Amino acid sequence: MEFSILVSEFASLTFDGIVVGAIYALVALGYTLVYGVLRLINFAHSEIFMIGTMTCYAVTLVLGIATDTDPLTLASFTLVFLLIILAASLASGVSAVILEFVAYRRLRIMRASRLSSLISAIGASFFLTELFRIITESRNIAFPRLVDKEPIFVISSAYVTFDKVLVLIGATALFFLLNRVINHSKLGLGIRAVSQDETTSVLMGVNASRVVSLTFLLGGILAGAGSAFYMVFYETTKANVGFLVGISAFTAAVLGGIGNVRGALLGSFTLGLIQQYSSAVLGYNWRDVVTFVILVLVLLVKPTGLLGEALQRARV
Amino acid sequence: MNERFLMKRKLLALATSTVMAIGVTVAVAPSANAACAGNYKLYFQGALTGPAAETGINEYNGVKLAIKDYNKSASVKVDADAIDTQASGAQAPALAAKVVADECALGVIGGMYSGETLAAVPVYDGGGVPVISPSATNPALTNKSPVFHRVVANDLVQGPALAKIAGRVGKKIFVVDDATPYGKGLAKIVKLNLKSSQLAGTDAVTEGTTNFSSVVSKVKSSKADVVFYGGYYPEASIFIKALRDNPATKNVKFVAGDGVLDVEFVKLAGKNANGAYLTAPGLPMKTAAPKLYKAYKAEYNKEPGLYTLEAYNAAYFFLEAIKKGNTTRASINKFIDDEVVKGVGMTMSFGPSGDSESIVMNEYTIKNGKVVWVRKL
Amino acid sequence: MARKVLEVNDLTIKFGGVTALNGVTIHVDEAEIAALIGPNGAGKTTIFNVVTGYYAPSSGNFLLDGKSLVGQRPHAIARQGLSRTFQNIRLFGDMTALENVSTAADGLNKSGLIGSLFGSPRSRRDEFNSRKKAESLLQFIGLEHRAGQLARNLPYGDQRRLEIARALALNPKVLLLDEPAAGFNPQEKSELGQLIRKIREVGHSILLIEHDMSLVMDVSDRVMVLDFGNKIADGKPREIQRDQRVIDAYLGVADHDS
Amino acid sequence: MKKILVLFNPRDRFGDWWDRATSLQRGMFRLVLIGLFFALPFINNPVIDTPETSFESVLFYPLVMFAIMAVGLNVVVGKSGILDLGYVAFFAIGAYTQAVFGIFTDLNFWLVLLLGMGFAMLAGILLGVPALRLRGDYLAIITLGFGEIVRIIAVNTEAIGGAAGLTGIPSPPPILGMEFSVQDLRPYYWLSLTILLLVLWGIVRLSHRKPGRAWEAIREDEDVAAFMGVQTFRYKLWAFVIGGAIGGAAGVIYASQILSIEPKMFELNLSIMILACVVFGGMGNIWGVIFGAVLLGYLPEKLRFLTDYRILIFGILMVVMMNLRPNGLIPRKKREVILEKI
Repeated sequence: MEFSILVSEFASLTFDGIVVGAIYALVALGYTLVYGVLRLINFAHSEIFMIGTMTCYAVTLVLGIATDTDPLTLASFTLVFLLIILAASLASGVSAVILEFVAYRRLRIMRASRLSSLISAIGASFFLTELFRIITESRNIAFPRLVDKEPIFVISSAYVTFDKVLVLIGATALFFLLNRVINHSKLGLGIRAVSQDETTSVLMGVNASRVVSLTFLLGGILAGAGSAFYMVFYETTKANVGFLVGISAFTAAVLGGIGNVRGALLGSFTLGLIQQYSSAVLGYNWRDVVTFVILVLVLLVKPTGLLGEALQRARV
Repeated sequence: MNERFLMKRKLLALATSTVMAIGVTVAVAPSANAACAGNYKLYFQGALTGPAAETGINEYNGVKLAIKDYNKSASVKVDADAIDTQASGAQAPALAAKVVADECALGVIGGMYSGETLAAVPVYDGGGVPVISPSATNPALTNKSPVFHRVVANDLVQGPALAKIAGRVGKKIFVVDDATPYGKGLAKIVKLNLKSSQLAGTDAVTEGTTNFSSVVSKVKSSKADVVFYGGYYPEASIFIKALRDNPATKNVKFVAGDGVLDVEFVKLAGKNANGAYLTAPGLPMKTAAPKLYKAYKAEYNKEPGLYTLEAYNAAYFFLEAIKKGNTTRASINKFIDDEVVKGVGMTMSFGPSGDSESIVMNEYTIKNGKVVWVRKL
Repeated sequence: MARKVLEVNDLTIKFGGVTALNGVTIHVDEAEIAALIGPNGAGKTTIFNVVTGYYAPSSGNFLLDGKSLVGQRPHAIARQGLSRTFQNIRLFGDMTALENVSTAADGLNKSGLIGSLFGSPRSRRDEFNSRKKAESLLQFIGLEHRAGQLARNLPYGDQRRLEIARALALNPKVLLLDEPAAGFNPQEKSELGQLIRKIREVGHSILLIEHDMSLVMDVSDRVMVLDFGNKIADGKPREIQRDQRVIDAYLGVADHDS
Repeated sequence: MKKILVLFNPRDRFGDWWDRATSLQRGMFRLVLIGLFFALPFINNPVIDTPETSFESVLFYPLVMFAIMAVGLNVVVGKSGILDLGYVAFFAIGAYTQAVFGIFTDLNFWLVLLLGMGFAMLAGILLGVPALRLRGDYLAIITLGFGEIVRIIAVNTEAIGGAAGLTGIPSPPPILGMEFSVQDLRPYYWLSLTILLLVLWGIVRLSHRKPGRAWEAIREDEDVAAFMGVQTFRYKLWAFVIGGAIGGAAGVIYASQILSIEPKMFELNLSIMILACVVFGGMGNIWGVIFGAVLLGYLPEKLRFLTDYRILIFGILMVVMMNLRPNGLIPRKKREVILEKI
């Protein structure tokens, strides 16, 4: 227990916490969107994220950027990064749609128990993890250093580096984009309608299957983008990378109130900070204990998360 | 504890003699091995799949090579077989039980990591199966069972060596481990061998950690000039990068044990790996046994890994025993306890604790992307 | 003056800004069939949800046999003799008719889980009683031939009747019926009327929410009218039919209700 | 219509036979079945034998162990409809009880067994009292966290071996002259099978009585259950506690066989595996659940010859099976009793 570090390193812990939170958020949104529409935990979403990271790496291979090359110039970096994030989003988005089609669609139409879907998703998750473990020969993959990480400027103990700034700006941009899509587009309308009440919205002429597919696409794209930022920030991945990120992101989604987009954001940043502070004070190995204890406390006070709407119990 | 083991030893000896007696008087081999005569088996225990597969495959290659060489000239042929634990203690016991049940199994080369070995040894002990591990270094294995032996020095030797190096290169040392049996165990010994004035602080991460920023912050605020990492290369490579990226910890020295000493570490950490101070009880095959090194590359056309030589020699020890006509688990146990075997590039003999009596410890470093052997410690 | 079994005094409940009930005071007399009518959204079902402990009232209180129920959990209230049926049928679909009823009957016996596990004499007795009670109730509402069937496979009418049987298993002092005639044809409605009277005869008071005027006027001794969370009338069916405010507030709307 | 169903559905036909069977016939049937299972270790022919691992050990773990845990988890997930993603915690608590008391005290194994169950039940209450106030997936993530917390605490508590875990865990004392040793794993199998039967006896009793009805009612519609006088919270808590006790028992026996445990053995994926057994076999149907457990325990061992590809194939199988039989292999399906019998 060393609280002194909270003071001496406050700025850097906070800054990193926010950066990590931003990455969580992009993944958490996928959980929350799907949950909003289908009321089920998309257990394989973490694998969608993993596929994104692998795609990022694949792109650098194609571009012939060796792991040990020197950082690129800003111009060429911008180009490369755009390529990477597009590819990753595409790959993740598409695989999310395929996942829905293979693992969920039939069960949804049969109105099977949500747990059946959960297990089906777990199976899919096993499959994807193993597939990539075999492809990568269960190696850790080193991602090339694309951009120089010398601090641009320093705020007390926090070193502000380009990659972190990139994550923050990029994530923020995506949040606004998502906000527009959800609140000002036909798709968004559909999503909100189905989340409210599938049967009715179907009667009102919403094509539920289409909405669901698009929701998965949206979630996948966000996770893919998240994976691109993740790779630039951490510069490593492996077949089971999704698990740790996924658990944190899902926890964040629940913390904020699963099914609620703003909640996912709030939850993610809160979680990012909690993790940084707790691992600094108590040690990294107690991080998850602290996280879950806080989660329990929050849920006991607000049973549906920070921004969750009051428990909508079935009208009696 | 010890008495129990001595008792067991006596019993084993007794069993051996009776079995031999029967073998002599009645002109048939002991029934247990009747079916096996000619196709005895040596098992390798380790990860052939899963995250640790690379090391495991190299070790198994070493074993297979030793057996291949032996079979060329031997009258009693021996087969190599393996149980793939994926280096997990959870899987090891059930697989070990299979070896115990296999009447033709004379011995086990393994386990590869400490955790899986700790889990499996009690099972082998129950079946009296002799075990020689090429790479399990956790001190908890010492005196664990009369059937367990290892050709590598345990962490009680490696730990102090690492502490000495850390003290040599810096004043304030920050100790981090990965909460695995190996990493935590090694870190513990290193801490014990540091003066309290030297220990700047500690932290523990978990396998699969990618976010080291909080750890780096702690290193920074502890003003440490050396970091010791007890763990394996995947996390180590991320950790060292994180250290180098932070101006405040750019020049902190990085010291780690044999879990990090791996070509993969260099691949993953890139330039950042350069100048790391690493140790391993293992010998680089290239320097210790050049001829074998050539043979190995010819056989598998790939570089041998760390402990490949030890695996080869562990197998070699068994094969010597069999060559001398020991074809029961009991007699081989006895052979291992009593004999000294001059292997390839190393001489092997085991004390009652099961630890090797000819201990070697080596210091390595990374020079522009290559693992370089520095000195014997 | 008959004794009041259920009293609801000055009950107010707000959801967010909306005032669902506004100082409503109603009661049910012993051995009475009281009806609660009013246009949709008048707050009829809300009253049920409050007195059964599902919603906490913003203010006001309610008593059963003079004992206040405010702040008690639904299962406790049910066990004291206030049980209900539901507007949209909510049976335990995957349980048999018999089990549906005996589950409620269990509420009245005290034997615990350990007893059931080791088959203590008491638990055996309770099991037996629950089952007997359930069987006799199915007999009572004429579903004995359905006892072994899954609730969700029963025809619509039987499901509604089964809900009543399930509620009766708690020996309610007051039985709350929420639109029991919904979706019934005239034939079934008159049968339901019979049943309701029969229930009263065996000693349960009844509070009935119903849109079907003919049924209400036919069975009930007293009718209370609710409109926008306020009680606007309370009296004999005949009087209610003549009450001008009721006609304005309610009957005007009634045609597209029934 | 129903007649035709009865004619062509083997399950119903068995059911009919069962309903008509005299108690003697039933008893015989049970006896034969149980005898068959006890005889399994002797019938290890190549067809059911498993490559790489010894059949007896597989019979004990994963098969019977999974079955016991699945039956326990089924009380929570299948009967009461509470999603629990942290069931491994109870298993771990049981295992550590056996390890700690076995190594550091000479307490009688059977007492330790009870102790392990006791601690697991306590944990059930500790987790249940706060968690059960939540619903659905909020509850799920809490249970998941609980599972992780128990593991992390084990890793970081040197007193119970830390990351290296504990070794030298004693075996149970001989029963009827049967020695528990690593050479011969059959006694463990028989012991665990006996425990499984006891658990089944208890659970089946409960399911046919008041608690069973209460749990089902809660699963069907928690609100209505409360309106009908069911003490929902109490029975949900009971489900947790009973599930915990069963998981704890499994843990104690498991530890007594593998002789050494480490926290790594109690990770989330085991919880998931057991949950998969429950759903895969047929939520709420105890026989389906056992079948699911046996299958999911057996497949990976049988698939070992696929070495690197086994989990891959396993994953595909899970997806396919769930899509073909969304309600599990042997779904919960009450046979509608014909009225004569009422």
